[in-house]
Amino acid sequence: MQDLQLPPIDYGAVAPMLILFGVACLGVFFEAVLPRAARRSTQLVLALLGLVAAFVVVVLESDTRILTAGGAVAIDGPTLFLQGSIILLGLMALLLVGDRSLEQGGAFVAQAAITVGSDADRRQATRSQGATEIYPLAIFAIAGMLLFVAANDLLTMFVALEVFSLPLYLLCALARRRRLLSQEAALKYFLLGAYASAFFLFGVALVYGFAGSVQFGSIHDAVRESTQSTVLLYGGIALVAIGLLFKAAAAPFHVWTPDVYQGAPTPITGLMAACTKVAAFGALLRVLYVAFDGAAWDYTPVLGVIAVLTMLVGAVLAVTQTDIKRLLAYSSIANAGYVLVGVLALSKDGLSSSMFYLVAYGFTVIAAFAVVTLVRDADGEATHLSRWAGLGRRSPLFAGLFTFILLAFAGIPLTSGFIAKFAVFGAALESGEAWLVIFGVITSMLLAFPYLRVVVMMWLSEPGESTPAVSVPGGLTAAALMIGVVATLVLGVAPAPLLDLTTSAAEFVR
Amino acid sequence: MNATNPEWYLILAAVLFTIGAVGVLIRRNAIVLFMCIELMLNAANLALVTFSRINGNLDGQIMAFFVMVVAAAEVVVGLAIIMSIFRTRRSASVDEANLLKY
Amino acid sequence: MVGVSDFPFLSILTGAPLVGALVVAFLPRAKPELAKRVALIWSIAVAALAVVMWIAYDANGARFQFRESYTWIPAWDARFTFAVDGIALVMLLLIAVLVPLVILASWHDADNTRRSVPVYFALLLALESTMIGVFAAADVFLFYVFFEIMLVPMYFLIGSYGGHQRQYAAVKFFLYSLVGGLFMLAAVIGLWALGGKTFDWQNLLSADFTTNTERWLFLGFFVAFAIKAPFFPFHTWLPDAGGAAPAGSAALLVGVLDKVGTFGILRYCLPLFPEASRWFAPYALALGLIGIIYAALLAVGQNDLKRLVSYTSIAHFGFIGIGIFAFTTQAGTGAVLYMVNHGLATGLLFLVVGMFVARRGSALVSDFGGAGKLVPLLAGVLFFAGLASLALPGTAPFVSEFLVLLGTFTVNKTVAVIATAGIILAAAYVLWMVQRTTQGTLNPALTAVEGMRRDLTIREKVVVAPLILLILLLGFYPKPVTDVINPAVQATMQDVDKTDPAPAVQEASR
Amino acid sequence: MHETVEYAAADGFLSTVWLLVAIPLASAAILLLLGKRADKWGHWLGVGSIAVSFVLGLAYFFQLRGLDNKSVELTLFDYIQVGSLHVDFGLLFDPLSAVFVLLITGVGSLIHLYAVGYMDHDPGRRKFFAYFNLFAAAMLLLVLGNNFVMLYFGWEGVGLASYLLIAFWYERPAAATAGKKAFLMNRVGDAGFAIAIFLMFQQLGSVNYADVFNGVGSLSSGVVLVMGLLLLLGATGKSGQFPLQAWLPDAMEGPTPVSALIHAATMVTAGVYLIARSNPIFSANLTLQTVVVSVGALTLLIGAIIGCAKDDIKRVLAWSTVSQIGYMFLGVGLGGGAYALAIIHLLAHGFFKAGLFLGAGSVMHGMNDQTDIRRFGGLWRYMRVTWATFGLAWLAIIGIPPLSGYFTKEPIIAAAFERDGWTAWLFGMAALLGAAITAFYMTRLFVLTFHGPKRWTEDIEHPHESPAIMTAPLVLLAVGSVAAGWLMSTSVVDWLTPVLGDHSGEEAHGVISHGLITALSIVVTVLGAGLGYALYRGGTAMQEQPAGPIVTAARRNLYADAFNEAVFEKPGIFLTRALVFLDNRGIDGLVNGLAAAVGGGSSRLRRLQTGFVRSYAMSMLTGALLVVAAFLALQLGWLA
Repeated sequence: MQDLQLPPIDYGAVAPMLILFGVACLGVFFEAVLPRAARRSTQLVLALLGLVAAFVVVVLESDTRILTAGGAVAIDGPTLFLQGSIILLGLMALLLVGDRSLEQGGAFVAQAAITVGSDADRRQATRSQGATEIYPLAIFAIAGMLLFVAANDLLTMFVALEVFSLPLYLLCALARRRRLLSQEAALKYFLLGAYASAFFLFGVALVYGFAGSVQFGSIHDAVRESTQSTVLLYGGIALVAIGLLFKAAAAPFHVWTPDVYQGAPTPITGLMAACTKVAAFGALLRVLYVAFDGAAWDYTPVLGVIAVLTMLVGAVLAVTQTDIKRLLAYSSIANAGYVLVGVLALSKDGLSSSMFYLVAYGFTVIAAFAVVTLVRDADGEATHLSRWAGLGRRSPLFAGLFTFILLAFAGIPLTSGFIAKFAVFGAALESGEAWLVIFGVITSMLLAFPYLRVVVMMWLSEPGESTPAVSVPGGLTAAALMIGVVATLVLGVAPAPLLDLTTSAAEFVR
Repeated sequence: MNATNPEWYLILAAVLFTIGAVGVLIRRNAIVLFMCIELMLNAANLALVTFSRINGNLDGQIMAFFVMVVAAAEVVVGLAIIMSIFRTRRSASVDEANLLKY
Repeated sequence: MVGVSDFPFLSILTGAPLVGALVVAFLPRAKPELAKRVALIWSIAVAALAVVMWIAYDANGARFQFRESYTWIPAWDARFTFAVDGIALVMLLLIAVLVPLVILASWHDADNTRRSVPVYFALLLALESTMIGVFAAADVFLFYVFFEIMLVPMYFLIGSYGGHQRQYAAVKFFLYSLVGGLFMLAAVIGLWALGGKTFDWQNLLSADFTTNTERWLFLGFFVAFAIKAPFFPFHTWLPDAGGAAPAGSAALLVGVLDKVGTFGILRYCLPLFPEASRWFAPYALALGLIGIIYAALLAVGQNDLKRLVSYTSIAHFGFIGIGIFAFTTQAGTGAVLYMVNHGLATGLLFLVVGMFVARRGSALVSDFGGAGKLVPLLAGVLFFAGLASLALPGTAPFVSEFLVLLGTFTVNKTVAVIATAGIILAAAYVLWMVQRTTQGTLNPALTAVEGMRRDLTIREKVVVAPLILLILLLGFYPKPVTDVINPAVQATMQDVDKTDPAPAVQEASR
Repeated sequence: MHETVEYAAADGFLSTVWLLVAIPLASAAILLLLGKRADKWGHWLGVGSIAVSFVLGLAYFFQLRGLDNKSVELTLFDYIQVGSLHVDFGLLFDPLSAVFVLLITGVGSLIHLYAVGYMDHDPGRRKFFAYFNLFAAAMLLLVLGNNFVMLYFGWEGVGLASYLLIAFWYERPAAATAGKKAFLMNRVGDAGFAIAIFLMFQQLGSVNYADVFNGVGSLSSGVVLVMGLLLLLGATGKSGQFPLQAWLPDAMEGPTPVSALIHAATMVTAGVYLIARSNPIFSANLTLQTVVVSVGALTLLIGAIIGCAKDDIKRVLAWSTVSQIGYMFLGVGLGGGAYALAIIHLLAHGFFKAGLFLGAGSVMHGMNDQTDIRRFGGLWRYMRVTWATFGLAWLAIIGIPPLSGYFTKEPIIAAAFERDGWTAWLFGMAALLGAAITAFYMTRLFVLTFHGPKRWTEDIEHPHESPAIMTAPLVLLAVGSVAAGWLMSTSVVDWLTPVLGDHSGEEAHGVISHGLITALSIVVTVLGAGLGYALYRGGTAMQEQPAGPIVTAARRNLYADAFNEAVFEKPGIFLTRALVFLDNRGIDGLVNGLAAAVGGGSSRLRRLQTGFVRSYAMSMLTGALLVVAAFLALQLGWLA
């Protein structure tokens, strides 16, 4: 036994995570000590400041390319890019989370422990201020995601997975209205998430058995040289991939998505749709590109089938949805399929285009959920599509913005959605995966139909008696919405800077 | 093939994992479901430790500790969620949580 | 002429209507007249600029003129490149001439809807911008962007301001076009990935593909264009869209927008995929032939004036298709000239039908009968437009139809002879329509309709007069247009490596 | 075989020959554009423009006579110039076009003048004259063009004018339908004509008369045959010849001056012009000539037979026109010297048939627009000028010497007997038989209208002579009917030599001698006329009587309309309906069905999303097993 030597840590490189974990802990502390009235503003400001600070550090560290913390964390181009994206998208989601102008007390329940349907519950629904634990929880989740995309061994990845999943499970349960749905969503998310984690962990064990290490670099070497039974390796790859695909909402591990997206408080849905997706694919990219790239020949067809299935399931099921949140959930499943197409290009272009897609989609989807929070009636959000009939007449501005967002989802040019699709399909085609592109195109056609249906609902149908009014958003939601829409437009019209950025960032360190 | 052959531990781990995985499918009670998942995690732990022995390094054993901590955290969150539902529904059956579908 | 040809005509032509659209859109809804006037003046200014450009164009000069190129997405080598050849030039002129007339003709179209009047005219201008862009683009990516984005204003024009079944028609239009667009997207990506990672038309011209790849790429483009044009059997959206769209928009839809399909074939399919073009030519000719006969027969059987005109257009597009795929100078020039003339003639026909419909409140042929007694001038213009549609000598379409058939005959007698039968059917549907609407015993119900007692107004005269004049002028003296088209067509024929056959007698004596 | 065709470029006065077309066209445009403002004086502008054209035509004619090569060509501007195709907007003024110009503007002027009176009470008179002028312009362009595209241009132009004028009273369904029918049947012929032009370009690289005619020699006989047949199809359409004859009688729905000018004197003879103009093509192939002769012979008999069975004054004349043009086709089909004979018959026919139609119009004018000859009788007393002029024209058409018909028809009959072998007998006898029948039905018409007992009722009809503006043209046309034949029989034939070839030296060698033919034709004519007089001098039944199959068939236009309806119209309508159904249910149905299938699949699939967390876990586990299995399968080569 040698003397234990503490591995050197580049604190600058891991500072964004440290800042956010610190902020989260501080938030918990404040939760304990501050008077109720002061909590919300303090927590919100603290969280926003933390995110901004983390982002600044990411920008400052943008040239860092190292393995640190004993090889457990990789700070490289993709990490920094994805961390930056997660922070920005998290910031937008947090703006939605923090908004209290739409609903008295915000979108979250005051005390989760209150029994649903009791008198106390009715009181909290109409009067009480929402819980403020959500801010530290959200920051924990975001920080976990940052670690997730930076993790350079499977154990760190597992821990990070749990660190960002557990707060999300809780956040899902905290809706102010329709709490039964919210709790059910949380239960499903939790049980299935834990189930998937178990698969992931068993996969980790198998890979460890094969490679003798869980560090990606060592796994990479082992895939080439090891004489161990490859059954371990491929079983391991499969199970690890399943764990990650679950978070990314790829079929057939997508089953939780519609229920959870629908039941969760809409700001949290936005957070999940944008940030979780970035994090999950970030980790998947690193695992596939860094650790298992030697086995690419074997896993590409399997994951290709999954990608096709994901696109098909998302597109086909979206066609008949009647709830806007559920529709967006299926759309997000299909979009996971498109990202997977980019991932499977297994090239530098594949990496950069996938990253571009994730960011572009993240901005758009948060904006979409921001609009969803605005369309409300006396019972809260009016998510049934029939209620959106004639919205264009009632509120042309928001209907127009939402139409633009839908066009972006449909991949119409001059939106980021088009550029993103173009990028991933281009990368896939270049790598000879023409069949994925063909399915991508076909499912895009199918997907256009549900989007168009919403547009028809909003613009071409006459407003009915029950068409809800659109609330004028408070500053926070408006800011999130505008950031999302502007980003969607800018990335569609002038994508060059971001494309350059993703291209220059598209290099893993091993 | 003596009893100390580590492969037996691996087989045991696989069997435990399978029991857990199938248990999730066939049991209704949320708590039991959750226990099944814990079982799967522990099966993974067993596998880690066994591989640690096979590979001759300690990484696997260290990982097992990490997993235990994580599992404990999961229990906290999980039980909280299950509890809040139980308070409303007066039932821990997961089949009754069936509002969100299609 | 350095000064003039350096003037950025094309970007200004593309941008100006868009600016106009924004201006008009934000005019107060309460002042519809102001919006109409601004839109009209704006479009006239655009037309004036287009005429200046036409004068500055050197018919015997370079194939592409007024080239402008600006950086856009360097990572993909996609640029804002504009340039026109003779084909695009005449189409731009057609647009510039038609739009002011359509605006004038649509003066009251939006008045009786419950929708915003300024938005209607803003949409028309936006449509103009995208249509100009699609013809002016010399970068495949840019072309695709305009090709897709063009759908959006047209979708709302049909969907929001259309007549009977407008929702169905609008959705159908959008989905059909989008499906075609996505096929093309796949092909565009393929072209880019396999053609040297550039979108510049000029550079792609020299790209080499394997036979199979080339055919697939051709097919991707062709399907999109065949849907847009539309060719049989992709045509069923047009009667619905044409039937539901307001008359002015229908005139633009059929007169210009659909020409993007045939233009695209000439500009992209033929030069970029010459081998595949030759290989597919027999099939394309067959589609054209079927279209001519089939659509003409269907036109005879229609009871809705706007649907009838739509079907006649499908038949005419059959002629254009044949002209393109005959690969002779005469047929090709005829096809392009047909695109222009058909825009004028069918544009006029749609506008006149629109005037009938506006008066009667119905587009059903059976709701008319003997209308010539009440509105002789209007009936006369309808008849004239019908004559132009059946390609009577002296009207512009004769020259183009003659050229197409003659040029086709020199290489494929069977096709030309069968297509010639189409001119008999054309007479049948035109005269049958004229007879049922304006001739015969006066339908007593008509006299009761207030609007039917008013013959052409001054405004309407101003709308139809320029079109009639142009149709006659180009019928007697098409040289100004053919001289511009001819070099471009000849260059295209060189691209596909085809030369006109020499007269059979000379051939034999050699 | 054929000397090279060359046309000299026009200069001096003749370079203004385009005015012939431009003046009526301008007049038409003015009349249409000014609208009601021109109602008061519009008709005089119409008459004036055609009269000026006539005067100009005369001047050009005399100018042309002074030239050596008797032809001038004039290029106005490039019409279509694409690749090797070069079509000028060019005119050719040569002996053939000159006589047509004079016929069109001369007879045209008279009919225009007549129409001023005839259309006096019609509110649409200005429009009528605009269309009339338009027709004149198009017809002049037709005969003046120097290439086939110009000919086609005018060809379609006269078709349009014909349509407009047939359907002039468009509020009458019958008129509107007749106009449409005329246009459509013409289009069938036009399509053939158009293809012939394509063939010329494909074979010879040009559509100019000179190039085409000079190149005919180098064409294979098959190509010549096809080209000729296609041109013939065009000619039959325009000239109402078999098989496209059915539209012409229906065209009588138009005002009578229209019937006189367009559907008797000029437009319907365009087919004859086309064949005469293309004589180098037609002369180059014997089979082709035989087909033309057959069409002519068949049609002249069809027209004559049906003419016997009709009771409508204008319809009888219309079928007579069909029949007479049959003679002309016979003539141009015979070729050689008969080309010129056909042309002079055409010119003479222009006079007497126009006279007959205008006379008929005058009768109708006086009889409250009655057209049924069974309701006339004894009119000679009431309208003597009409009676006299009509009578002269009647004698002219049946070929009584020395009136014009005798000089023009009889030589064609004689020429038919000059063919080789049995065809001489066949066509000769057909022509002779036609002459006999013509005499019969024309006599029937004349006798029933002007003689015999009066069969009209005074309270409805008040027969009276027409005003001078109508009778003056009648008189002039009658003079033409009487004198034209004798005047033209040699002079015009010589005049046309540069175009149609010099055949004066050719020995006539008929199967029977020329003298005998002359005698025979006079005999059968007199016999036919006598029979007609004998049968109808006492009048006729007022109602249609039951008759044998031949008469019934003749009344039904030999079932040509029924044939068209059964073979083209009915199946066409059925096909159209079937296609509409197919398009809506088939093609569109397929698309919508696809959409519905996706929707159906979607609603079925979403049932799988049951909401039970355990079934979700089940699908995850299944998915996991499949993924693991797939990986291992790939690894172990199970799938390879």
